[in-house]
Amino acid sequence: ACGSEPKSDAAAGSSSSEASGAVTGMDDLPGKKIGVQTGTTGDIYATDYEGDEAGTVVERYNKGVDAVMSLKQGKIDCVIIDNEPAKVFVSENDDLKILDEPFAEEEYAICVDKSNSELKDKINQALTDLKADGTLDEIIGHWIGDSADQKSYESAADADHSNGTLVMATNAEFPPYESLDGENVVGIDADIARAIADKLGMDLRIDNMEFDSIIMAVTSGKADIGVAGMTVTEDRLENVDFTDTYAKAKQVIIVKK
Amino acid sequence: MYIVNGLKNTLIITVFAALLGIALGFVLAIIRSSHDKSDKPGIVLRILNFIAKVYLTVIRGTPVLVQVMIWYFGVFTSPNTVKIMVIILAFGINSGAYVAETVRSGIMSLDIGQTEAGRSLGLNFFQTMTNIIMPQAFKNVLPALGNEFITLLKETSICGYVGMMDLTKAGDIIRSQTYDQMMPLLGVAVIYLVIVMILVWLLGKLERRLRSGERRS
Amino acid sequence: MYIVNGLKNTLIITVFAALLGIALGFVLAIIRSSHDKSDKPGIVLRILNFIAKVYLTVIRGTPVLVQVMIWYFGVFTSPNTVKIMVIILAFGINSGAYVAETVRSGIMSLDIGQTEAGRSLGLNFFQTMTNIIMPQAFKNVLPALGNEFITLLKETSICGYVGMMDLTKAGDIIRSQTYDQMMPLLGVAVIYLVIVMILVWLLGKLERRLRSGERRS
Amino acid sequence: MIAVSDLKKAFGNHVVLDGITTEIRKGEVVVIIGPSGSGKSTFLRSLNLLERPTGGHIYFEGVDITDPKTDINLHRQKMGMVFQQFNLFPHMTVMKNITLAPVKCGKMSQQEADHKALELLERVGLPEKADSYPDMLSGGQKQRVAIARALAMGPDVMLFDEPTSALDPEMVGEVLAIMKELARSGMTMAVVTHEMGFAREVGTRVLFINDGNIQEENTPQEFFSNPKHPRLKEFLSKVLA
Amino acid sequence: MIAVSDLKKAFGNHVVLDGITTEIRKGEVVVIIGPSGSGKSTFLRSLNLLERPTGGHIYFEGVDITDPKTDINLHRQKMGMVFQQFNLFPHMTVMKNITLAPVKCGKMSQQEADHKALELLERVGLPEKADSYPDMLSGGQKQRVAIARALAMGPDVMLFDEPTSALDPEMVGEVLAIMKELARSGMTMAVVTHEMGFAREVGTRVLFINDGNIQEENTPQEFFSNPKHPRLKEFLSKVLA
Ligand SMILES: Nc1ncnc2c1ncn2[C@@H]1O[C@H](COP(=O)(O)OP(=O)(O)OP(=O)(O)O)[C@@H](O)[C@H]1O
Ligand SMILES: Nc1ncnc2c1ncn2[C@@H]1O[C@H](COP(=O)(O)OP(=O)(O)OP(=O)(O)O)[C@@H](O)[C@H]1O
Ligand SMILES: [Mg+2]
Ligand SMILES: [Mg+2]
Repeated sequence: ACGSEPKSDAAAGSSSSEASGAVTGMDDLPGKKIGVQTGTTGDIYATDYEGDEAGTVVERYNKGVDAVMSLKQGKIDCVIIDNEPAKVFVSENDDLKILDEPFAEEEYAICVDKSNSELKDKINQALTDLKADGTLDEIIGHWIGDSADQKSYESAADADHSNGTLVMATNAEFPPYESLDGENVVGIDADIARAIADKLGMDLRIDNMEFDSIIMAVTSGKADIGVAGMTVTEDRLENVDFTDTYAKAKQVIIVKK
Repeated sequence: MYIVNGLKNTLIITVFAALLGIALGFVLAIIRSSHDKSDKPGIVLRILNFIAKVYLTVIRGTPVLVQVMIWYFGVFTSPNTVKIMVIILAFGINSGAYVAETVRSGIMSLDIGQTEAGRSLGLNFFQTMTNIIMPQAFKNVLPALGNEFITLLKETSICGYVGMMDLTKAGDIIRSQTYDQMMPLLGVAVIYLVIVMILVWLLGKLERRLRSGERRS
Repeated sequence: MYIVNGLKNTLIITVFAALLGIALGFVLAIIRSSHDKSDKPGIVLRILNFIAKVYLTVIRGTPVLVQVMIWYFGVFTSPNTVKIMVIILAFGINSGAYVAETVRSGIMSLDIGQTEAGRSLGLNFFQTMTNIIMPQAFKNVLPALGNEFITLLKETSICGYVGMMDLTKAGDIIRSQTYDQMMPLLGVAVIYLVIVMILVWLLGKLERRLRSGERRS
Repeated sequence: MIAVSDLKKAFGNHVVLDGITTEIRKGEVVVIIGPSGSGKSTFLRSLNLLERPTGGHIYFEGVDITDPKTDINLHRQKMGMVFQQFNLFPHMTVMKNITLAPVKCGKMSQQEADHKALELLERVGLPEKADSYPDMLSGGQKQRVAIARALAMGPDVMLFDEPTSALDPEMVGEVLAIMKELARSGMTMAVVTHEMGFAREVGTRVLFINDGNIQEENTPQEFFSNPKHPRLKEFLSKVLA
Repeated sequence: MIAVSDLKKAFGNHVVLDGITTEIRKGEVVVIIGPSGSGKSTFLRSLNLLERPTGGHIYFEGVDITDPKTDINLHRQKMGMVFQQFNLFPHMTVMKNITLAPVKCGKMSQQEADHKALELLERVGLPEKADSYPDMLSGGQKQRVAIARALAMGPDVMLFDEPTSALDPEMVGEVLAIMKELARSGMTMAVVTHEMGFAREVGTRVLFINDGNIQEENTPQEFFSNPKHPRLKEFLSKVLA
């Protein structure tokens, strides 16, 4: 869920719109109250509007669902959030809709500790292979789109796991990328990590935690990789390394009908 | 700067919620201890005491997060509610429950002779409470109230759930933007620590001043 | 069921952290009150007291979340650490600071005559503490300890940050799966409330039992 | 001045006062004695309703103060009470202790009250302690301040509950001296005490309370030289030993 | 048995005991009197180091107990102490109060201690209170239990600090009776008290402590009939009034 290029330059579109009117597109955002989930890409780009001369306010919620409730009660004008959860919110609330114009497109990558470039290289190699042999698209197809059957990727029966365990930190509250099914974390990220582990000849163990803890788990060595719909930004690269991207997503704007 | 804004909000919320909590807590404590100290409480007192007990149980029994959420999303649903007011209200009401039991223990530990002396001079219940009982109870439980305010200060960190930026939230935002995990966390922790140390120092000064008339034993 | 698992973890963490907190708290309280009650504390006692004061300030001054994070990600960095043990340790150490001040107020409120009677009979410091002072201090501060355990119970909700599923986290997971904002939250709140009510009831029973020898006044 | 009729007080099932009838007339100094736990304090405290009687009536200057409609605060202002444990307010100076009630009850301005307080402190021999806190005083001094505090309201009657029992032996004398002076000035007084000397010297009547009743009532002279009730005889023999 | 040499005690700058030298011999009953705050309690409490002296030495059965190397707990076991405020342990039954120290100090098994406790309760006249809690006892009964508790360790000397000052007048007698009985049985005793009758009757020597020193020391006979120091004369005149 977290940062690449906004579709248009955020600051540039800030001149025309009326502060009190409804939000019908990105150009209307200045002067509005924008709800986001802390730490998402939506948060990061919405921040560019914050404190502009139109008086845009960004309200950061710990959970997306609470931002949506604020929107329903009219306490904020719109919510910028990942496309997948947005679809569910809209389907469950008749009074909400997603604007056609996406707010930003983003690409997800896996984060690894800066000292562990060997692992990063191996994962990049594995990703390249998985893209090439179609496994990646197949996995995503199981979870997103019309043919989604929510079927988890299975390691081959004869898979070699002799190279030890790959520990993945994630926050299983972001379907369809990761969520809990009983004890198990399932979803696109879990499947891709498993596929990568297979390529590396390793076992996969998934550690589910608060999103804010994932980086710490990786930098402290508690986990080898963080896979949780994370987007690469300059600022973040100062502190952790990212592999090549493995999936595309977008941030959208939800408003009241 | 996020930190400056967050700190400002944290302080505003803590101070006003603490004031509200003290006000509520004292009223509740008076009700509860009047009830407990009287042989045969009247019907009004018994009803008030019952209400107070329910309040204490429900408020202390449920997470403050849930309370804040209910106030913000359940009660004050109007789009025009001022968020910080709702948060102050929620935390004040929460804190009031803890303050109440603390103050009650301060009242109960006072000699009943203090009340009797006041009443025997012809002061009414209210005058006795405000002039004689409360100042002493307050002095006695000041350290415990300090605990409560420290807890309150740190508890306000959950207001990120209703989209309010406090100190903790400010740290979270920086963390999420930079993916630098430890520094913002430690920075925020140090700020909390400094506030707590200032608070402890102020409370210590206040306590010493209140105790100035007392014999060292 | 997430809720059942989360509840189990919440209870385990709370109970063991409370036990650890009590143990630590009593030791700290003994150090602090021995220091405060003695005319001329020896050098060892003064050093211990200083350490205790730093501990109390730092632990009470910083958010428990930061403490848990530091223990888990900063100290016990080995991948093999048992998560729940680290969490219990972190919360126990945190709780110990609060318990210490509570118990200290209980010790300080006891008549010095109790210690003197014990010592004058030839009991040593340790025997006097365990047989005479601690049981009475414990009884006196039971209500305040109750407060502390209630706080602890609800504070354990942050252990989601180190990937432990507790009751609150279970609610969050259900919220993320069902996109239902309020119900899981209220459900979790009710469970907390029930636990608190059971705890309050148990503490009330314990208090009555401990007070059985006392005159009603 | 005070008429007590069939006064009853029970704590739960425990009957402490079982129908006491007596009268305290203007100018009298009534001394109340009796074994520990016999209800002396309960009786005295009932007179200004610090204990609510469970039966009977108390008339103060003709008004039935046990009637729930009576404003008891007004009547309490006319009855000064002095406790065994002094019950000074530790968070206030001596001056503030004395002036609090007169000012708060609207009887005097702070100036008037301060003035009166200094006068009273003079009377109890403690003019230099006006700005001290109670914890800095000796027991005897505390009790003298407590007497001054009660007098500040200009009461018509003074109730004393063992005013010297918590005092060091050397200090008993100074408090008794104030009380004697007060009695001589014509103050109506009811005094629970174990100081038989005081009873003999300034008492106008002595009551022996036991088993919830006044078992004997007489002039000090008769009371001590010629006790009639066997329990009183036993009591006097132990206490005067 | 106890020899005190140049004993000094100051609290901060406040010198309370200023070089006291005296001796308590086996079988003696030494009564200590003096004005409030003169240091009587401090002196008595110094004897078993409840107060650490700031100077001088105390020898108990030949051993210098002020020497930091001495194990004071052992010596305290041979000195029973009785306080004004009883200081019974409210969370334990009477029986447990008495047996706690003998058992914990390893002097007796619980059975032996129980047996001894019953014997002692018999001696202080309270065999039926073994299973009561202190709060259910009257003041006189509490103090008798406290005496039994101190005796349970089989002490060589008993120290009493105003054992009857917190008692109701009717109960003073019962505690004094036990103490007299104890004195007659040959127990060495040091007693701070305001009961001049007791001093006269059973004391073998009376000390007057004032201004940090023993200002007068004599047989009861001489002490009361022929006081020499002016402060003692004044004191006796106030207290015996
Ligand atoms: N608030 C109370 N609740 C229950 N019982 C009480 C209460 N106050 C007094 N009593 C009981 O009433 C009886 C009389 O008490 P009271 O204090 O009047 O006696 P007293 O004659 O003043 O004794 P003393 O000489 O010890 O002061 C006692 O048995 C006491 O235990
Ligand atoms: N712990 C203490 N700290 C400071 N001063 C003390 C302490 N204990 C006693 N004192 C002071 O030492 C002096 C002597 O006290 P002590 O209790 O020995 O007197 P006392 O003769 O026993 O008097 P009383 O008859 O009132 O019991 C008093 O002035 C008292 O204030
Ligand atoms: Mg009484
Ligand atoms: Mg003394």
